[in-house]
Amino acid sequence: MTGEKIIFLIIAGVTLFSGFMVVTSSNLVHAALWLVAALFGVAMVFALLNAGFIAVVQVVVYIGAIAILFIFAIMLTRREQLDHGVQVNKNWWVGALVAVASFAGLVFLLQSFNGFSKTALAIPSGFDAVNQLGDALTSPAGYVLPFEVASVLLLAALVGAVYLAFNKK
Amino acid sequence: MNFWSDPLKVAADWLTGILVGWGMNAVVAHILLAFLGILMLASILMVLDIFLVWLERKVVARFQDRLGPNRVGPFGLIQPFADIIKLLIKEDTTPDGADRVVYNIAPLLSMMSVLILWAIVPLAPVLLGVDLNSGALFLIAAGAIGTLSIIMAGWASNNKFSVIGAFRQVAVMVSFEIPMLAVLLIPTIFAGSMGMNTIIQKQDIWYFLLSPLGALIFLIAAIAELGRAPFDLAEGESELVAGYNTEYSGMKFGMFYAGELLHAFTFGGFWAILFFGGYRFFGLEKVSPFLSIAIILFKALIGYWIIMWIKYTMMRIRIDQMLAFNWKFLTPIAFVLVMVTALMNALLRDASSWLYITGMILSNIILGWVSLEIARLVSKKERERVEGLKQPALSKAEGVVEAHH
Amino acid sequence: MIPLSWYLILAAALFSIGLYGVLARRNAVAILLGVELMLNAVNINLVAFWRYGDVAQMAGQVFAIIVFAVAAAEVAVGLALVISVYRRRNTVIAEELDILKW
Amino acid sequence: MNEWLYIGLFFIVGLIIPFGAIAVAWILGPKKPNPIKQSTYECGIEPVGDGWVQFKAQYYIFALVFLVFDVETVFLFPWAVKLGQLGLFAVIEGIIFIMILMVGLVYTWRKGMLEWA
Repeated sequence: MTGEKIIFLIIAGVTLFSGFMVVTSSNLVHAALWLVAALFGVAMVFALLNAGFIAVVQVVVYIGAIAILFIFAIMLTRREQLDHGVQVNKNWWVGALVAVASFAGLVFLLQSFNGFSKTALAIPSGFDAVNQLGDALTSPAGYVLPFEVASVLLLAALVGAVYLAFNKK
Repeated sequence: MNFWSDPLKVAADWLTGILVGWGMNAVVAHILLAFLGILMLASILMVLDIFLVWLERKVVARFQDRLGPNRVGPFGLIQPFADIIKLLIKEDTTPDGADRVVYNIAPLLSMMSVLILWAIVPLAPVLLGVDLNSGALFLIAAGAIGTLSIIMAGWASNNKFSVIGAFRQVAVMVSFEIPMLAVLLIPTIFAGSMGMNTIIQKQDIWYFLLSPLGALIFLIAAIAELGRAPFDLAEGESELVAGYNTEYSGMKFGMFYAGELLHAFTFGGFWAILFFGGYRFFGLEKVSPFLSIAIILFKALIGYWIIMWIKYTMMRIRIDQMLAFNWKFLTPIAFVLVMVTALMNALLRDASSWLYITGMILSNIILGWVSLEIARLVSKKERERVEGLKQPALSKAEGVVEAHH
Repeated sequence: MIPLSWYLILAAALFSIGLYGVLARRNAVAILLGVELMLNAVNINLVAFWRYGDVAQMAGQVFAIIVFAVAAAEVAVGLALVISVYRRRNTVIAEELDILKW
Repeated sequence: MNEWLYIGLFFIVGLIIPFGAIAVAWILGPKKPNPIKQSTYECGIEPVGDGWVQFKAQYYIFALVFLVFDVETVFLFPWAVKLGQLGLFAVIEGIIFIMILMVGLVYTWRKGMLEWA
């Protein structure tokens, strides 16, 4: 048991517990705050995987923007006190069964994958992930098209969301 | 390699030697020492924070033609310590119906979001903290945690003023994050890296001279991010009491207050790092790390002073004006500036450095001038429109006056 | 060193928790919270495969970034839909949005 | 990994210090709660209703526009890092990217969604 493994187990425990609280807490603002904790845990997992840029972007985009948007939306749609009612629908046990089955199935499938328990090679010295990412996102042989298409996607999302939320009948 | 030229490494080696001599694992000793070092840095920052309270009160007194604290100790220097003792022995009240856990976590997060910023501040060429290769984004990430703490504080207090204050503050903070992100691209383009230390190392000529407009936009966005005047509508006293921290008392309020002051000082430091060469000052940084620390702290203090100057000179802006100013003026300019800078950088890269600098400055000045002219034109039209609406009523009143004559 | 399997199992567990949230919650906003968890589980997988494969191949990180964009778009439109529905029907309970039955 | 260990330590210290300060204040301070002291502060008037009030939907629209711009600008950072070594082609790519972004801003503006009132 090395230090890295202990850190991983702590992070994974925090993440999964927070994720569990997201889907079970009855107060929606609490659920959103637990989501923040889970997202932060995922950011730490990224940091553990040496993907520093992705970890920071996770905090900026998810915690800084998406979680804030969720909290705003919850505050806007809470006219009656929903917090104390039943939070699950009548088919919740089917959902639980499907979730457990999907977890079991995923683990079963992954376990037959031959690289399942391989370990990572050391990162070559002088490797700069952000630089490589810049290369990949801008070179025509890389991912220029997804890069530009993502911009169009976000434009479409903005236009659609503005139209939907604020089109006065 | 002596203490004068690299104090941190000498001290760390010496202490590691002692700890390993006691039979401690080298890795554990390293982590323990890093922890203690960070604890020391954070404690120094908190002491500095106490000093900043005194400084702010003295400076604001001068701006308002008063003396400021001058009774306790020489120049009133003991005054902030007396304030802290008061905060420590105050009763800590929690309002009815407050969400206790969230209510108590919020001040911790608020302070933490400021302290972690110092992880990426390079104090000297050898005193780095961490040279993160996504440093510029780390700045925004820490700001995101601060935003979250404000929402938590406002929501958990179960107070209408707190909630409204928090939401206004957050709306402003997130809005001004966009121009800030955009102008952070500019030092990144010049230095070819997001790491704070690399940005300083590459800054043979201050980026302020290459992009004065960018530096200005960064300062404005930073003040809005801090929630200080003229962007302090969360604590519009006449309408919202004290904003999101209305229900906080004692040390928990102290954390929000101290966090704000330290945040202002920290942003002064980042302004210096990104646009004024950080710890570099005509080669003086090569003499000793101690001199570098003095230089960067001095530059940060100047930045802090400018933030204070603006705070005590300008009046508060209304929220609609503030958001309009951001989305209709600052954000478009910031993005156009990024495009112009990228283009000029690509075109003039191979030209002589004088041509490069002149081109950059000229493009900045022209862009600033054109946008100001456009803003002036639009506001003139707007004024005429508003006056046109008033016209019928006015002419009627004039008619009455004429009749009297 | 941590074997790849640990990350994959973490991602699978997070995905399943998110799936439960999507299937079982009544509130539409809570369903979207579950979707966020699922997207994050996918991201863990993408970055883990980047790290455990050829590091110089940036595909994993690029895809993770694209997933960020998709998540942002999904949240923006999804929450706008919820708010739009709330303004018309005054509810955010998914089961009560059954007007298409008739 | 190592640098993230330091960042993690910074997070821990950043939590310990304010926690310590608040804990000391909690130990030293008096604890005499009473209902009037505990009631929420509404300028000295009896509190009306609970703490939750109806919000302007405009808060949401600003958060929405912010979200889209935030994600897009984050995309630009790897581009900016690499820009010094790339030709005009990459610059044009970035400019097209920002232009598409600005279309969204102009649309929101023309729809009158950036007005507070």
